[in-house]
Amino acid sequence: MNELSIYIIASVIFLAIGVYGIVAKRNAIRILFAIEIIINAANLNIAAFARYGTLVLSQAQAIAIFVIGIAAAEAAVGLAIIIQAFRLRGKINVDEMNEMKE
Amino acid sequence: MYLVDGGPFWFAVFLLIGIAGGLLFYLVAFILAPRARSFIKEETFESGQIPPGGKRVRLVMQYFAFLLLFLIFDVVSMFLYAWGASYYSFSPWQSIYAIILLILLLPPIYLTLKVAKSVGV
Amino acid sequence: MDFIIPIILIIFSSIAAILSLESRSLVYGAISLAIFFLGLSLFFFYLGLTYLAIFQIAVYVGAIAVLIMFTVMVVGEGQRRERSIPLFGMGLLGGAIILASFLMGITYFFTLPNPASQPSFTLASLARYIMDNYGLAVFILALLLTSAAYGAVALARREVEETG
Amino acid sequence: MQEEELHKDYASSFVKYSIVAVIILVIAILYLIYPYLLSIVELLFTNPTAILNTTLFKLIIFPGLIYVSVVALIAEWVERKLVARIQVRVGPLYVGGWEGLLQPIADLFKLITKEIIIPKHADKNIFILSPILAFIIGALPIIVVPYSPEYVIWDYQFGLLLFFAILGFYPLVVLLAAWSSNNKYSFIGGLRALYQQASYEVPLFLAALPAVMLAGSFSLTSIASAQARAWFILFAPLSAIVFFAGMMAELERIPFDMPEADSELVSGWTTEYSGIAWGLYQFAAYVKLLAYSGFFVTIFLGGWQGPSFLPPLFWSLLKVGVIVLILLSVRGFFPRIRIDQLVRAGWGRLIPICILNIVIIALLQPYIISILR
Repeated sequence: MNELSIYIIASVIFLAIGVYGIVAKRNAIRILFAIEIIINAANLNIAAFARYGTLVLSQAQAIAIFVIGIAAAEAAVGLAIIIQAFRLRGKINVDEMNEMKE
Repeated sequence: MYLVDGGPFWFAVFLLIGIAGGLLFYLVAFILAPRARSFIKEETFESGQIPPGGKRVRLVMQYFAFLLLFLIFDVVSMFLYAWGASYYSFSPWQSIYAIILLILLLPPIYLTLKVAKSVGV
Repeated sequence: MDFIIPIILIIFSSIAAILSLESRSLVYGAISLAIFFLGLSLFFFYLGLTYLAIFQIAVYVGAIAVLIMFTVMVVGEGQRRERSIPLFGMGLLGGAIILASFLMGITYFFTLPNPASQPSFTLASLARYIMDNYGLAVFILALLLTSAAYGAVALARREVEETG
Repeated sequence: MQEEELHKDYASSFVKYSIVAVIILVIAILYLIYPYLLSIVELLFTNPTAILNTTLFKLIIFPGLIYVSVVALIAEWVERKLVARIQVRVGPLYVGGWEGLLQPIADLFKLITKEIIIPKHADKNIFILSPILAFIIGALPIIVVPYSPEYVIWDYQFGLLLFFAILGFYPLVVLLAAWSSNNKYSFIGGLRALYQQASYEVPLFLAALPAVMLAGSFSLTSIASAQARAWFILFAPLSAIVFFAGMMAELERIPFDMPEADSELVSGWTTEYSGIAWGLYQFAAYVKLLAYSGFFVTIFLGGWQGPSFLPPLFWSLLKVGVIVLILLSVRGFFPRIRIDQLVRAGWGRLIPICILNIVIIALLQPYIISILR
């Protein structure tokens, strides 16, 4: 067991928690939490490979920074959508947003 | 070891001292101060009015758009710091990406300000 | 001995992550999420990626966590009752499958060497690297952020118009 | 009545748990620092002046905790006297003989012996713990602010970013404190504080960028020593002005004190806090003021640079003192502005000005190199 595998296990644990959140939760804000957790797990993986794998430190940080930037954009739009849905429907549970189905 | 006697070590010591100090203040206050409780005292103070409504009233969010802009700009300014630290290793024309990045971000500000102004916020 | 700090960090962050999804009150969930972000940045500090760690704190804790907490406080708790009991097993199963496949992948890395001789890192070299190799990506990211800002503002616009 | 029982239990259980926590923390701190304490005791007999260069001394006494606490107390007195004189009053006069000098200490004792009232339906854990968080977050940034080449606690490679990263936690604490007190006025104040700090954090970030560009480093010590030939305020005057305005907004001082506008919102997000809980917020505000002043002096006014007939420490203390005095006295001159004017000014004026200054510095690079290097 080398150092790298510890970080990979950590990122897998976070990923599993995030997947569980996306699958099981109905509240839109909780789903956003889960998405953020998954993105962070991916970043941890990149960082671990930079330290103990074959990535260069600069390259890894560049990739991780891009990931964070995209996550920020995603969070901004996601929160705007949640607020808007709340204003229109008064509730933010994703399984109740089924007007288009009927 | 990596942590001992470096900056992070003193940072941690400072943090612990801060937490202990804050708790100590509270302890002294809870021990010294009188505790005479009454229903009127624990009512929240809202300009002398009787607090209307239940707990946790929802409020309007007029400036929400600016908060979203703040999130975007936070990322951009952190990017600019990476560019700024290597200022001397770029010629002015190599900095063009950063300048484009800066100038591209002005229109959303003005859109937001215009939207806000059109409704008098 | 080298494993102690990462393992403590793993336990700390995964407890925070689980609490953020499972706590009864959404506000406490948002606080746990902020603590989870902080735990991740401690990971990055420990791995020596200092700039990334500070970037993480500034963006995630300083902006995203604040925005999420604002949304939670304004929107309120929503519905308390989560219909999640049958789905809990599904999520657990999916997580276990992913975990197993990754664990199989990890065995491959047992043979990796442990390179201690990384070139020394400075921020100038990072900026150099980004500008040389990812210039176009920075440009696209700028476009993406701009369009996200436009989209977010346009979505929030109705709110401003109706309440103002 | 049941609620009353519950509440009483909370206070006594808080005392119980915090006694345990304090004992554990004190033991941990002593365990961590006892080798350094021993070496200080040893130095006391052999070479007393060398104590001034130990990190523990710096952490506890000079740029650290005791210095900051004393300055925070003095700043309170100075502010009251100064504003009183501006408004043709006399201010505190009796406590401590000359001009009411011991008034802050009397205030401290008064606050510490007042009852801490926890309002009805408040979220008690968050309500009690957020002042401590504010206190820590206010105090931590001073760890990277240098006063001279020797007097800096942690000369960190990314000091400037760490400063901003720590202070980025403050809006979170404000929001939590405002929400937990279950008071509509508090929550309005907290939201205003959030809008204000979010709107002015970006100008602050962008205004500090020219210093990083010109020094080529994030370490505050090397930023200060890069100004040996010319202070950075000469290259970035617009950024300095923006930084000063943003600083006042972040510190919630008049004219930017919407969050605690006492004529509209009682006392903003601190309305429900009483006793030492409120005192911790005030303390955090003054410590933040000192930290921001030191930061401003370091990145724009040359830090400890000055004519060499006096030691560097004198110059940095002088500059920090002047900035603190200006920040304190502004309160006497200006009215409060409205929240929409504030947000509009932050986004529509300050950010374009910052960007203008950054672009100018980026384009004038050859001339700047010939001056600075």
